[in-house]
Amino acid sequence: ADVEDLPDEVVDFDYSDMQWGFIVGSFEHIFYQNVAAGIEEECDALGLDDKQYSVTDCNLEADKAINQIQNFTANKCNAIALACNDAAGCVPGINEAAGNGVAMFNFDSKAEDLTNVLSFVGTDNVEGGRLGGQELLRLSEDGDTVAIIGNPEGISTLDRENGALEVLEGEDRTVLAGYNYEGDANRAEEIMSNILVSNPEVKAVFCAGDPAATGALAAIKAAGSDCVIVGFDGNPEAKEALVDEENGKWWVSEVCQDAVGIGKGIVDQMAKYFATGEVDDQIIYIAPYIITAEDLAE
Amino acid sequence: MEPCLQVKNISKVFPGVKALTDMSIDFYPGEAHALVGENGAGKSTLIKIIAAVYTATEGEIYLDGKKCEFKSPKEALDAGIAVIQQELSIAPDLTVAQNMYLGCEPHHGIRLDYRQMEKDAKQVLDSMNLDIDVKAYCRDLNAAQQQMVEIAKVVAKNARVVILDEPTSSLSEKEINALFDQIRKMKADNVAVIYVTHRMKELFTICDRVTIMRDGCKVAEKLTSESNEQEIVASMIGRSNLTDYYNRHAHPIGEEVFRVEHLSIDKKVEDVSFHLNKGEILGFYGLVGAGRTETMEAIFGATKMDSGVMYLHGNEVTFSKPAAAIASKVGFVTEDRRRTGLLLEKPISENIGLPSLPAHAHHGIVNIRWEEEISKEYKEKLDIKTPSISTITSTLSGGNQQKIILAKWLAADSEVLILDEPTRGIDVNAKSEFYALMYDFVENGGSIIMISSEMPEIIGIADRVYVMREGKISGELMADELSESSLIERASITSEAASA
Amino acid sequence: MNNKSKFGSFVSKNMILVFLVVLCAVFGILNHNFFSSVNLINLLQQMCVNALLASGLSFAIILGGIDIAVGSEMAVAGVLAALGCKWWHNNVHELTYMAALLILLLVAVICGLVMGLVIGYLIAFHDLLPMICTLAFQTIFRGLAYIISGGGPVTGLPTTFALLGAKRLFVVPGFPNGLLPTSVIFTVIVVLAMHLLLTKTVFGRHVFAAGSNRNVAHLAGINVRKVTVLCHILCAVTACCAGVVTASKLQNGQPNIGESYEMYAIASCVLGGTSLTGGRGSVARAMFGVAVIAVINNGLNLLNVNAYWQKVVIGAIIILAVVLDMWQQRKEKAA
Amino acid sequence: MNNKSKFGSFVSKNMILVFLVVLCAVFGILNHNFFSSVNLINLLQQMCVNALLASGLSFAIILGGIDIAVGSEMAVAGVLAALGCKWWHNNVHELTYMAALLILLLVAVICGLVMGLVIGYLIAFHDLLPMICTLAFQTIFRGLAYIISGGGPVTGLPTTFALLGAKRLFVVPGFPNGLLPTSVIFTVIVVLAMHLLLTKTVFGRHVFAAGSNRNVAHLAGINVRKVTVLCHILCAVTACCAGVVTASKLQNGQPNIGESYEMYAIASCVLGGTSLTGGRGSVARAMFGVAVIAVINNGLNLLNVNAYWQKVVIGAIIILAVVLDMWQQRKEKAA
Ligand SMILES: Nc1ncnc2c1ncn2[C@@H]1O[C@H](COP(=O)(O)OP(=O)(O)OP(=O)(O)O)[C@@H](O)[C@H]1O
Ligand SMILES: Nc1ncnc2c1ncn2[C@@H]1O[C@H](COP(=O)(O)OP(=O)(O)OP(=O)(O)O)[C@@H](O)[C@H]1O
Ligand SMILES: [Mg+2]
Ligand SMILES: [Mg+2]
Repeated sequence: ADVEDLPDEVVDFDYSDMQWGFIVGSFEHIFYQNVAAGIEEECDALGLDDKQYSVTDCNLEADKAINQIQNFTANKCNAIALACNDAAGCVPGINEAAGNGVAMFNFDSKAEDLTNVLSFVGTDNVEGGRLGGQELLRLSEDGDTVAIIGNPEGISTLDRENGALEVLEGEDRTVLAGYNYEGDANRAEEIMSNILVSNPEVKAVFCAGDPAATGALAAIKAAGSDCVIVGFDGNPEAKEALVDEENGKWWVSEVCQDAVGIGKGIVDQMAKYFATGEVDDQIIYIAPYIITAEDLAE
Repeated sequence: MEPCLQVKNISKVFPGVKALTDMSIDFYPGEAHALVGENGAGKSTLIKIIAAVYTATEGEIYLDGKKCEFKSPKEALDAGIAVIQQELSIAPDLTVAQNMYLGCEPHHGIRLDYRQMEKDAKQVLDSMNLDIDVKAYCRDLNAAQQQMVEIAKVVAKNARVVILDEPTSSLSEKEINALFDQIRKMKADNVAVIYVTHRMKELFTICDRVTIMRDGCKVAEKLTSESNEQEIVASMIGRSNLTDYYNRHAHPIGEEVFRVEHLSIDKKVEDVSFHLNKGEILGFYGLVGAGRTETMEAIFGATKMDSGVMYLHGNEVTFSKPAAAIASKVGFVTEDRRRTGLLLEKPISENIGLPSLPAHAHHGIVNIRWEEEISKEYKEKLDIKTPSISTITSTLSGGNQQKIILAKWLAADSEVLILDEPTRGIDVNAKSEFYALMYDFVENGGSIIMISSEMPEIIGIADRVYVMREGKISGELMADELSESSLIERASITSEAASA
Repeated sequence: MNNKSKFGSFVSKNMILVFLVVLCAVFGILNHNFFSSVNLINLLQQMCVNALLASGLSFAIILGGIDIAVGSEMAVAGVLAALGCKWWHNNVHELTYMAALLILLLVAVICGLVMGLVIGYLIAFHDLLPMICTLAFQTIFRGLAYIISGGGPVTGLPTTFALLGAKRLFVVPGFPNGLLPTSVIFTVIVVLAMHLLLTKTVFGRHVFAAGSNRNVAHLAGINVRKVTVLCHILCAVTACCAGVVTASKLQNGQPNIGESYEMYAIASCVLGGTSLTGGRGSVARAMFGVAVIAVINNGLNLLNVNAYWQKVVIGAIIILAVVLDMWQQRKEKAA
Repeated sequence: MNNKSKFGSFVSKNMILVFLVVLCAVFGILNHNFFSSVNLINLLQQMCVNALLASGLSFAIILGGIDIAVGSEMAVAGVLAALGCKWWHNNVHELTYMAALLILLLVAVICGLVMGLVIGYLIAFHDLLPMICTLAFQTIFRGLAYIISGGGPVTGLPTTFALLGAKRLFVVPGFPNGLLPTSVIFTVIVVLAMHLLLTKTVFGRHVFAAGSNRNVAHLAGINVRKVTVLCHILCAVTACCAGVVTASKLQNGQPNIGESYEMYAIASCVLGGTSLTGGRGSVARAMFGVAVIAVINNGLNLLNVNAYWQKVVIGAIIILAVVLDMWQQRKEKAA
């Protein structure tokens, strides 16, 4: 959504006494940087000056997120939106702030309990995982081996892995899963190299994050394998790789989340809430989608 | 009289070393019993076995006729055996009072009673005539004060057997006298005192009985009143021809090589001036804390001096760091060989080579051949008793360790050697060898500055002596003016007050 | 005159306190919300976890050791506490506040006891270096936390579970949720107990002695091994307390909680003057370090400093604090 | 007889080597691919980063210090190298292999020099504790890596950038991509140089001397401060080498690379017999430690052990190795 798509009463509303706080997962992830970019773009478009909103991160920890909520409350915010990387952990923080009269919004990762959340905008990671699983099916044949490089220490990455496993369940594929790249591309490279040793026949690998895909690509190239990669995130490096003459041979598909869209979407809901007293819906999914080199060429 | 502590047929084997063989001694209450012997004779080992730090390989210990089987130092302590180990055992981060009552703190339930502890500690220190603040942290005390705290710690225990392993090595006359008073008091209280020392004079002052040890065996037991120094030294070293171990003899003394003028260090040393001649052994005498070590450290560039000028061979020099002093062929044998003298966990050869590595390196590569050769050379020359030059230094006896430090500075071609208490804690035989090496060095054109707190040593070997008192030079004495009274007169603080 | 010099010596001995005051003043000037009562309560609450960790870690560090597994210990305890309360709630009886409190405390103590015992045993009886031993247990306990929880957080807990972490007492006007967080009360009690244990008891004395010089302590009849094991148990128990407080605050048991918290806890101890080489330190002064770190985090957030720059600034402030402290110490020595 | 005892003493001095052999045997039995030539090359390549880190870290540890910022230093160097090559490629000239090599090495050396100098200066001249100083720089450098890279990975590099990390030399039948990874060659050269520096040079001797007794070293004319600064520079330079190798391998500069790598590097050094209290250690033997850790990671992956259990197993194996080593040392002392 863009500002033009919003009703006039929302666009023309006077936001000058607004103070909004946003908490993304971690600025160390390009995905959240894009979410933040969407937030900033939309806030600017609505006419908030940069003292009226601030975007911080919580290092993917609920404990930090709660601290940040408290800090924002102390800073007299009238609305706070956060990514609940830890679905249940953020709930007490949300409830407390709501109890203090702050309008609470949620984006990207859904809180377990939405009672005090006015609106949620985000990707369904399990659905994204299913898409990845389907891509693995598309890119391999019956009897083939496929792999998943995940990070079971993070909820969203765990959801993606589980979504993919759900799709692959019952299919005629040997599935290698349960690895942990710890969010580190170099670790992913090592894991992929090792997979290629124990299972050189592996046909396709689903990486639950773009750093993992970056590592897997390096490993596959070095080993001279023709295993193909399905990435997740839709980061710039993924798009670059898909259209790259060389890297595009391996990295063939990407599950994208519309990071900027999520950022803009949540700001839109907040604006609507203050302008009209209502939101579109309590849960708004921005669907993940697959891109390939052909899509990007278009 | 019944012996209160008996060791019977004790043997102790360390990997590769038999430290004690079939040792039996009886210790009587109210008696000070000395253990003497060369470095490595096994004195400390025997003591550690009595204190249950080590367990004996063979043999038994009886306390009041009852066999004891202590499993830890605590059990020996509880049975009334208190020990001052040869190595300083003070926890530097605790206060004086806390150290004195370590392991037996006065308490109610689990709560410490600080007030009681400090009161008791003060009482003990007062009874010993010591002016040490019970609340001071031990790391802020000097070596002598720390040693006195250790002694106070033992006094506070009211033990029945008190063992002192070389308690006087870092003490000066005044403190030694305080210690001796304390020992006399203990004897009067029927405490059995076991006393280890390398100083013959002390033996005859305070001890009633002496056991002489050699190579882990007991060679003799005598009453001090029925023996004399020559006899004891002879049986210690196993031969009888060591009459004068200073072996003082005339040697040529040349022109001035080194001069220091108006050296001052903030609050510690004031306006010290002296000179050193070629071929001279220059003594520095003073009570502990007189500022001798501080002076020498500053000269060597190890610490900063506030003012002062130095001349080497007539040219003005400044040593901003030890490397500069070493480059000018000055060497410094420090007073604490374990803390500042040796890399204990390294082989002998690495210690000997250390200061001269850069001088003998080719393009920064260590000249290992040179290092080995020079180490072997000095092993022969100084008669260092070790199986090989790659032996780990910490396994050697004190005297041999001291020789390694000397070798290290000789290997660095030093012309001026500063020796700070060079014979502390080494036995008479090693001392005598060390003096011979010193003579050898000066006769070959070197010059020595020797700090010593041992009067016989200063009198026995120095060609000229400066006496220091409270950071100032309080006198200069030629060899023929040296006597105990002339030294004490210039060193002690009371005489100054009297003259003032 | 004497008063002034006493004040001066207090200041010079507590440079970190001065630093803390300056830091607060700076943040207070830069952001008028910093000194608001809401924010001050926040700050207290945000200090709890680190304060608990630092109080126990002080014992391990004063002993000359370290425990870098505290973050993982937190996670294990948090997960177990959540599972325990859930099981009680579902199978035994509705979770009352009393039951929640008991289960949380019980888990913290038992869990800490077991983990501390294992670590302490290996260090005391097998002479493992604390650093490397707890490094290994950092990954072991982290793995266990994931295994026990099944990977994700343990959820579905009744609100009574929040007792120790999120509840606040004393509802007064302006504070509809209550004024004083229970976590702060709990932390103050634990930290105070640890402080008294270290300064007023025979055991505390023995910790200092063993950390200052193991050999001396041994010769003085102190059972150094026992002291070592006890210190590591205390350290693990406080870490587990931090774990249950966190779980209670988040209202679920997270297996990934506490990662790299050990670093901040160690930094707090050092800022408070505890020597990493052992023998010196204080629980009370470690709290100044805890406060400094909490204030930096809180202040930078209030000022909305960019997350990347926040990292740089936090590091730089720690360096500054330590340099100042060293400089002070040197000046003192020279004087 | 004599031969046998010589072998025995070699074994007892190199318990970790025995442990390594046993570990390999176990994995070899459990998975037939373990000893395949492909996997062995893999293993070598996977050892590179940790080997580089451990080789430099050895200097800091033997000196009695530590550097826990190595992971962050890696990230800074990797990002800078990627930016440098990209700039060259886009603005100066197409990136040839030669240019890539030069830029990568230059970045590693300059970057390491600057970062090591800052750390070393603070430790040597302001008496900061290495642990706390590098803890602060861990976050500072990490923040800088993100700031420099702008948050995300630096991408869009020509394939020539992969020279130092992903390229393999000697194309032989069965190895269409080449047999010997350049990263392995580079690592061997660096590690060998570090080993010779430590064992054969005066500087190396001075490191050992300063690490085993600062006072003695100072009085023997060694400039302990200079040695300290140099050690930290070496440590940072090797960390930066590891960083550029990683960037080159991944063909982009990732600012989040290297987190918690310091722990594995420290564990490697300790497994190789380097004493954390200083004075003892060897670069060559640290490589055994590196190998042990690489083999565990590789073997567990080949066996597809669940990620959570992998954590537990790695920790347990480290504990086992250290306990065995301690037990051996004690036996030796008693013999
Ligand atoms: N812990 C030990 N391990 C191995 N050998 C030891 C140990 N302690 C002492 N020794 C050896 O036992 C012998 C006796 O040493 P001990 O310290 O008892 O001698 P000492 O008579 O006290 O000498 P000194 O006068 O120098 O103090 C020496 O050869 C010494 O090297
Ligand atoms: N590290 C130190 N810190 C504080 N004061 C010290 C320190 N070392 C020595 N002093 C003090 O400086 C003065 C001079 O001590 P120094 O060790 O130089 O005396 P000394 O004559 O060499 O005595 P010794 O016989 O012990 O060698 C003493 O008052 C001592 O207490
Ligand atoms: Mg002895
Ligand atoms: Mg002296």
